[in-house]
Amino acid sequence: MSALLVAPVVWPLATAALLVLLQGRLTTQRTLSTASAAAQLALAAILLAQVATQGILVVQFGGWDAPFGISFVADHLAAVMVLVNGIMGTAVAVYALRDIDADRERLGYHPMFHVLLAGVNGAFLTGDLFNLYVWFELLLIASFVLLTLGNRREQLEGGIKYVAANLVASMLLLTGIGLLYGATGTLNMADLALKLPLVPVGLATTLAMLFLVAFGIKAAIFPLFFWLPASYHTPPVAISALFGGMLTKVGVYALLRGFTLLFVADVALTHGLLAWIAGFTMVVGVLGAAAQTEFRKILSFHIVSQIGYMVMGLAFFTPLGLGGAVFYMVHNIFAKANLFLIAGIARWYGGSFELKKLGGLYRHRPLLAVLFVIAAFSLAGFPPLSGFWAKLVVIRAGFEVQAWPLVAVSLFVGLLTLYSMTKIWLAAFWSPVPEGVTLRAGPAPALLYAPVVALALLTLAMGFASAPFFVLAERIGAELSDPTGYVHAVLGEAAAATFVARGVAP
Amino acid sequence: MNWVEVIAGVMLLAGAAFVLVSAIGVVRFPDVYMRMHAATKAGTLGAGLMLGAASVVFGDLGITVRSFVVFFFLLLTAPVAAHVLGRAAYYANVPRWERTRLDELAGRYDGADASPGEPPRPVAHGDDRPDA
Amino acid sequence: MTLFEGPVTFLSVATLATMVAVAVSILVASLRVMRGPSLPDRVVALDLVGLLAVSVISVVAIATEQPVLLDAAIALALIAFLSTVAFARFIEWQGEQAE
Amino acid sequence: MEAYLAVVVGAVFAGGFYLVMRRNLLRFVFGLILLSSGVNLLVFTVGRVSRGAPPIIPEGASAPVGEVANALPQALILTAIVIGFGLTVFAMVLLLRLYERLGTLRTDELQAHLASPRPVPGLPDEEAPA
Amino acid sequence: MLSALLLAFGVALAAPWLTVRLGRSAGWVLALLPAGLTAYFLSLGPRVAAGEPLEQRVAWVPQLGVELAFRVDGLSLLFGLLIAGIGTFVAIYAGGYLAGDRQLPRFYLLLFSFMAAMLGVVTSDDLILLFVFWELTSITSFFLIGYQHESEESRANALQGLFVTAGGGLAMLAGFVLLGSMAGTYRISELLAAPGVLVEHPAYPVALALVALGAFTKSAQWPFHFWLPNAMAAPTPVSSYLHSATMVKAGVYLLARLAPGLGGTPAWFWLLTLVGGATVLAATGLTLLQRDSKRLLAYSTIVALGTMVLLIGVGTDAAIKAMVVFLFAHALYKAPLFMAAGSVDHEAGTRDVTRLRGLGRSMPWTWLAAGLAGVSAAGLPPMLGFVGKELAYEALFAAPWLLAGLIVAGAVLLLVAVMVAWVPFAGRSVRAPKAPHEAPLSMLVGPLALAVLGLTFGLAPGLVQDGLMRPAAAAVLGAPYAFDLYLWHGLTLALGLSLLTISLGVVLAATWRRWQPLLVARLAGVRFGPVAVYAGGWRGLLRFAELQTRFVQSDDLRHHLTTIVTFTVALTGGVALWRGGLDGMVWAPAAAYLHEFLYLAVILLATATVVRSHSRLAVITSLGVVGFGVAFVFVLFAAPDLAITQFLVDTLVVIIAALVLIRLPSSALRAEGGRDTRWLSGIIAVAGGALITGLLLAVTGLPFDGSLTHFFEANSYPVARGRNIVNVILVDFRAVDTLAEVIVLAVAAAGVGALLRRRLGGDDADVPAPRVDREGDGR
Amino acid sequence: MSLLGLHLGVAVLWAMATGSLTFPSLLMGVIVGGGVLHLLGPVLGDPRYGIRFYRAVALALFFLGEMFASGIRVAIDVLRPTLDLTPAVVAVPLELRNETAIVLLANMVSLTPGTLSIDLSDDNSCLYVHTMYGEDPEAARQAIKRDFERRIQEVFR
Amino acid sequence: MNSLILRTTTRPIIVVLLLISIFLLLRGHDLPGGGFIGGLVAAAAAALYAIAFGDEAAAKLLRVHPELLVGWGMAAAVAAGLLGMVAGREFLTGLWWVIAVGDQELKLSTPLLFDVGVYLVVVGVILRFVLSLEER
Ligand code: NA
Ligand code: NA
Repeated sequence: MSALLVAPVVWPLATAALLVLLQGRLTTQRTLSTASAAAQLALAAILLAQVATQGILVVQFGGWDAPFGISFVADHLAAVMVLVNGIMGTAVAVYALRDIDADRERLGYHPMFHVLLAGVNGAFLTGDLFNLYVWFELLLIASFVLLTLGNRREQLEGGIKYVAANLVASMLLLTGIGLLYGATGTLNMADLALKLPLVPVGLATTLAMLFLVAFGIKAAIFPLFFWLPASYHTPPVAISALFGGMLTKVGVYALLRGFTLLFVADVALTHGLLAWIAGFTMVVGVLGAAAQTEFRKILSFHIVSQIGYMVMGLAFFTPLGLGGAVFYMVHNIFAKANLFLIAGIARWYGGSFELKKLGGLYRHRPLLAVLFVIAAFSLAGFPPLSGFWAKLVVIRAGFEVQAWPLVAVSLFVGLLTLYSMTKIWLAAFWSPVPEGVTLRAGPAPALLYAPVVALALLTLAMGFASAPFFVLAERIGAELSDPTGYVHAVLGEAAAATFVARGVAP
Repeated sequence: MNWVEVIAGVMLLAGAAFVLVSAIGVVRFPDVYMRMHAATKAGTLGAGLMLGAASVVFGDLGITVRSFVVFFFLLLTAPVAAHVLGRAAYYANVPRWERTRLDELAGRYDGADASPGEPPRPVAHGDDRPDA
Repeated sequence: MTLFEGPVTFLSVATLATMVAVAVSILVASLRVMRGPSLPDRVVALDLVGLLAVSVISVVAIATEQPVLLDAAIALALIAFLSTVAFARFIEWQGEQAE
Repeated sequence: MEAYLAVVVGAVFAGGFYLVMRRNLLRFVFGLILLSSGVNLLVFTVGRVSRGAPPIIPEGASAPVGEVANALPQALILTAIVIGFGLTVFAMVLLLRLYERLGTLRTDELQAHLASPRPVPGLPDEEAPA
Repeated sequence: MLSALLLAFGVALAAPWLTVRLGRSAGWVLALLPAGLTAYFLSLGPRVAAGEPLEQRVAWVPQLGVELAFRVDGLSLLFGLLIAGIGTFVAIYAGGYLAGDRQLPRFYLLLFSFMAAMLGVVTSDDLILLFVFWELTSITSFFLIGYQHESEESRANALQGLFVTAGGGLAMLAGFVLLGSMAGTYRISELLAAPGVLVEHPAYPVALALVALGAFTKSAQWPFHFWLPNAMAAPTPVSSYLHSATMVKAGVYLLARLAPGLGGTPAWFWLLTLVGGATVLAATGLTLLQRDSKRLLAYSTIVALGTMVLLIGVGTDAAIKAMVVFLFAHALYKAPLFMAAGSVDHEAGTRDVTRLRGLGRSMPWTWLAAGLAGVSAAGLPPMLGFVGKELAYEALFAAPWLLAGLIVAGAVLLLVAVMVAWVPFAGRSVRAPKAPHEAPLSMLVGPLALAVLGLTFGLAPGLVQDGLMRPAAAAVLGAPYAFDLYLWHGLTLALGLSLLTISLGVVLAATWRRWQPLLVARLAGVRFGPVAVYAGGWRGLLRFAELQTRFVQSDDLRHHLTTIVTFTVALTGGVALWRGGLDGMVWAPAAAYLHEFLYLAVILLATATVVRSHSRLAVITSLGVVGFGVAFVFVLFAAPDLAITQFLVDTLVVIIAALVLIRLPSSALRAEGGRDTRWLSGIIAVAGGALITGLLLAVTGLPFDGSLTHFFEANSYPVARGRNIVNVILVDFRAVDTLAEVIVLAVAAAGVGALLRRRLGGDDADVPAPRVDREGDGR
Repeated sequence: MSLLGLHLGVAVLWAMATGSLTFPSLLMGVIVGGGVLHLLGPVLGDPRYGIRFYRAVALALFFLGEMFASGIRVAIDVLRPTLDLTPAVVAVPLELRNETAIVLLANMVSLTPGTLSIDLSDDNSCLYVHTMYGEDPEAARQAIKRDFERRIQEVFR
Repeated sequence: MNSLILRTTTRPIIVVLLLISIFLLLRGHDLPGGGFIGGLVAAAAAALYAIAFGDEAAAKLLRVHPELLVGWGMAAAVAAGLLGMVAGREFLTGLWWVIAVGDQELKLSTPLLFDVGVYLVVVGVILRFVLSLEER
């Protein structure tokens, strides 16, 4: 059981080490990389199954019990996110077999990719705040390298923006962690949940703002998001997809964790603020997308916009809102990553990401058109695709807490989302092939299509058979809104009892 | 009064004096070569005296050996550092004090064959200017 | 610091005086680092700061009765040397380009 | 001592913040290095400083004798120093490459140079068709 | 019901394949699906008429209280029959109309998907389920309007239709969720069972407005009507099916469906009658401007839809009876009229009625169908249309203004019938862009059959009275309502009004050629109206989007970093001030030694140099001094490991910085330029620094909990066997940190190596290219 | 030079034999070991080892003294109100041929009063020295040759 | 750098430094030092060598690619964690083996292996930094 909890991090790290030692043998690297990603997916699935049957799982590294050592905690949220990362990892690994050129592979694409997966999983699983910082840094540096791998001009230009913003975020995060440690004397998140109530509310809330900014930069919320649309369209598609789907959601995850487990002393302020941020994030992001004419830039701005929905669910701070935020997040990861991958196939045929230079794909590539429609209309929230349910839950949560304006904004943003999805559809699929452009003959490689089809099927499954997903979302919502179980699992029964006695649990 | 303490104290104070001298020299002397004189000699001596004081205070073989190793290390490196830096400064035409009388090194670095190092790919830029 | 907290002895006074002297030296040398004007000037001063760091460590080791600190001195002596050599090389490259 | 350190940390942060907001990317990196130092000192300070012995258990004892410095922040800072080192070096080399490829380090020129790059003279254009 | 829908969707998915396999006979064979569904609905007739609606529930998303709940009552049955029945003929018609079209397979997929979705809309007993189907009809409509997708206009029209209906749909979704939370259920039958709950709820007006918005947009009510005429870009089978007979009636269906729960209030009455009335008037007026047969029909459809909404708003027994009959009649005549217009277009090459003459000779059967339907549309006996119109007049006796409007509208509808069913066919001389000939059988069956049905039910309304009309009206009214239908009411006021309408219409038709061009010319310059608002709104929004994006997504990284820092400082500082975060700040400096201050001074001075100097080497050496200063602090305060590491790392950073700098111009740091913002940045930075100081003071002012450290001190040697507690923390207590940390380093090194590697591929380096030389990859 | 290792071994043995591995006893061991090795020099294959050892010790002591003097000299110069100095860069022709010896010379020169080795000619025949007291360059040259080059040569002979 | 004085001095210095680095590595568990500091010292020694003798000479001295050092270091660190699991405990649980060598005790442990991994990674990383920047 403990091996299962450790595997999501150690497995890819060991893979990365092995891949480094295999440098230069590209064929072996490709095989190993893909197989390892798939195995990791399997392990993640088993982990989730275990969590679903046995409840929250905890590993105390080195055998040092919390709060002294570092704990890995797999509650439903963490396990689901690890599974999603496994799915994305596998999908991208397969896509990359065709998308990543040998030059980039020689520069270390494969080990870097697995380090990134490990970093993401570490961030999901860790129960220690400083350790979270370390995993954040790991996934960051890996993402820096993946983003700039290849040294193309726009990669470097986008890369510096990405790097700059994220490094500042890291500094702020570490500042926050340091101050929090100084105030409570602990780093374990469950223990922090116990000890933060002893810190004066004003101070705790002030410190929470540092985390809001630090996590917020990584999550690309308003007004801290600029780096995302400035960089996510620059690397190869496989990397874009992984970033666009997975990476920003780590920031959202951190916000979810931080503002349910730790910073709940002054909910009116913190979560009220989050609600404002959510609204602005949605609107500014979607308007940004409306102004773009490049496939991947549109998608990038949409990432921002949709982060707003997730933050909105968090801001409502009810079981339904939190579960909805997570459902939204998972849906969005699949749909968004898939759209990036589809952009890559569209470019394979049309040779460009510029909408003006694309066209004719509906007539000539109906399968691609269907796949795009599934992902795009899901993103736009059309029923019964996954995005509809995601939006529905968040809206319902909004009604529960009577946050009418925010609900109204989110609905309006939905329409604008539709606008830019149809913009792509009209330009790349419906409009005739532009003059001077010839679509590449013959079908795109199956290795490019396979992950796209798989993700589309997932989107459909989340839409048509959403009940099992909602079972998880419901449990996640419950776990997040009442962290007693989390504290109990990490620190034991006695600690959880004090937790409840202090009246922390809502 | 404990004689060990007295010896150590004296060594410390002497070291402190040299150290101060080296720092003042580095500030006061007019050119980089003369500053190196101050830093290399007084600095090494000062550090050595303090290391000596430490070995006297602790009176432990292991510590003494370590102090000696460090001191030996300083003796080995300080002049080499001064050499490479002085050479580099000369090579880079760092201005000498106007009262420098004689220069028997003049002209040595004009020949192309006496290149002191393999320069990297050239980027056109001048010397680093002092602050305006 | 343990030594200062104990009785006032010649050694404790000498140690404190030395501490101050070294700190002053470091401050003074740092000024040269910041003022230059040429890079070799800065490097000479930086090298001296490294050397002074060895002194600080010796004195603090005496003052706190913690000989373990002396090990830091070895690393320090090395690293000061390395940085000076690296800068010297840097200056030679730069001099080359200036011509 | 924490009070004085707090002031110094604030000053270093201020310097870092200021540089981070400059137009020159080199200054940005320098600001980052300053912030890094500031954060390390901050973590050191919040663990409460002590002029006592280092957190080392003497021979013959099984626990520190007397008051020793707080070991945990030290370990955290060590980790942070190492991470900061790696990130800083990466950022600096990224700047170097950026300059080589785009010919500028000014934040307001990057985009323009992307459209019409002005690579450094003497360097081959790496994106020209081979 | 569920299996019927699944079957329908299944056939839809299989349709492309079937179409290809079946070739020319595809339309005929595929029509078996809607035909079968029609039969299925017919079979439900008796039990529904007997007041036993068909109900079915299958769990779907229990967590949200959403079920696959279906309920077929009179209203559903009426709609179901229309959808499946007309669908049958449309399927056949399309087979002929689009024969040989490459996209026909996709067309059937979309058409049947639409049909299934539409059936879902009218049979759902769950608001959310209804919404699911509702949106599916919008999407399929979008794809069908954009059928000729290579034409820009077609694409734009498709988009317009989608936005208007989807926008309304979003409002409707909000309304549904609100209704659900008001009543505690999404089950429509349960919602309607307790009407008082809804109308007395404080949120009732909001819910009503939201739901109505959805219905109005879908049913093309003013001011959202404009998308429907533009939807005529779709192939004619689509126009006749979606945009006249079925989909556009979804809004009417929804209002009728919810009338028992939401209706009967003044708000309901005024909202629906005003919007319905405005729609009738606006569409009536706009009809006068049209010459294109499909657009004429489209506007007349809007008139009809407005009438239905208006009648639902009035909500009396008579009004509902009229609505139900009129709805049925309208479907039966409008679909054949569209098909006939399409056939004419198909065979004669234009839809401009002024360019057509005398087609009757070559297209007699088409004319017959059009003629019969036209009579019904004109509200003339003996057609069902006549019955419907008379009932509407009767229902509005109490509201003379509405009645007057309806009479004018009736006249215009007659005009339309003349223009579409008479003008192109009548006359001896043939005028048409291409030589006309009769449409194939597949394109005749539908119009003829439907027109004949209109005639049959007009002559014998009793045929549908008990089985269809009464249950439908009962469903809308929420109570059984027994009424009888007659073609001939006797000499009533309604008949008189009909005569008035007919005379007016005849006059209009007779003089059309004279006034119509004048009217068009006169109004040509008018640019004001809902379309202008819609288009202007979009333009404005997109312009705003561009402006705001240029503002928030500046190209200049510095702006963003300034935003981040400012936001951080403002947010954290603001909260600190507002919530008293710094109240616990204590300035209680303990005694300190002189040399300690000197080291702090070193740090401060070096920091100042780093900030102020323009010499890059001064800056990096000063950075080295800052690092050394920090290391001295570590030395002074008993952190030997840290001091060593800091000295080593700091030096390495300085060396590496020098190695990097040597490749940059010496002017690198001086290249600031641009507008000077130093003061602003300075103020923000100082505020940020002060904030950090304040937070540090506040935090260190709290009592410190050293339990973690004490644990480490106690266990470091006895358990972890290490005397250096810091190292034990690094390699044992918190080894996970260290593990990740060294990998950070490793990745950074790999990244540096990758960055410094030159010449990687050309411009298409990341275009996946088929790899030929896989063997060459190995070492 | 393998005798150096033997020498150190002897010193450690001595220290252990005398019962305490402390610095004074180790120092004693070095001195005693030097004497013993001097006596056994002919047997061990380097008849001059002892003498060279003593000369090395003498050189070291001389060097330490010079270094101390150098420190004081610098202190005087630094603290003098006016800088009354005449720096010069002089070339010192070398007779030493052993590279280690040359480097030793250069380093020692750098640590002793007023002189600093700046560079070495490519053929190792000439050391360039920066001196603070360059009124008489020839005297400075001779001082270096006399004080250090000769003594080093004796150790390495 | 083409300097006899530097080269002659560098040789003994790097010998001493490598010894010190291993010393720091091994005693890190008990006294200041450890894998990171030891690795830094070793890397500094190599960097010094590279500056004095050129990066080709340094690469020759090193014999292995920095990347391989990094890879083996990562593998060692991960393996140190996994050994704990092999023994049926949690990941990264310290295991100790005391081997008697004569009357000396040789203490081998997974924390030591972990620290050795750190050491190798640090050496490899810094060499990669320095060599990459040097060789251009
Ligand atoms: Na296009
Ligand atoms: Na360590």
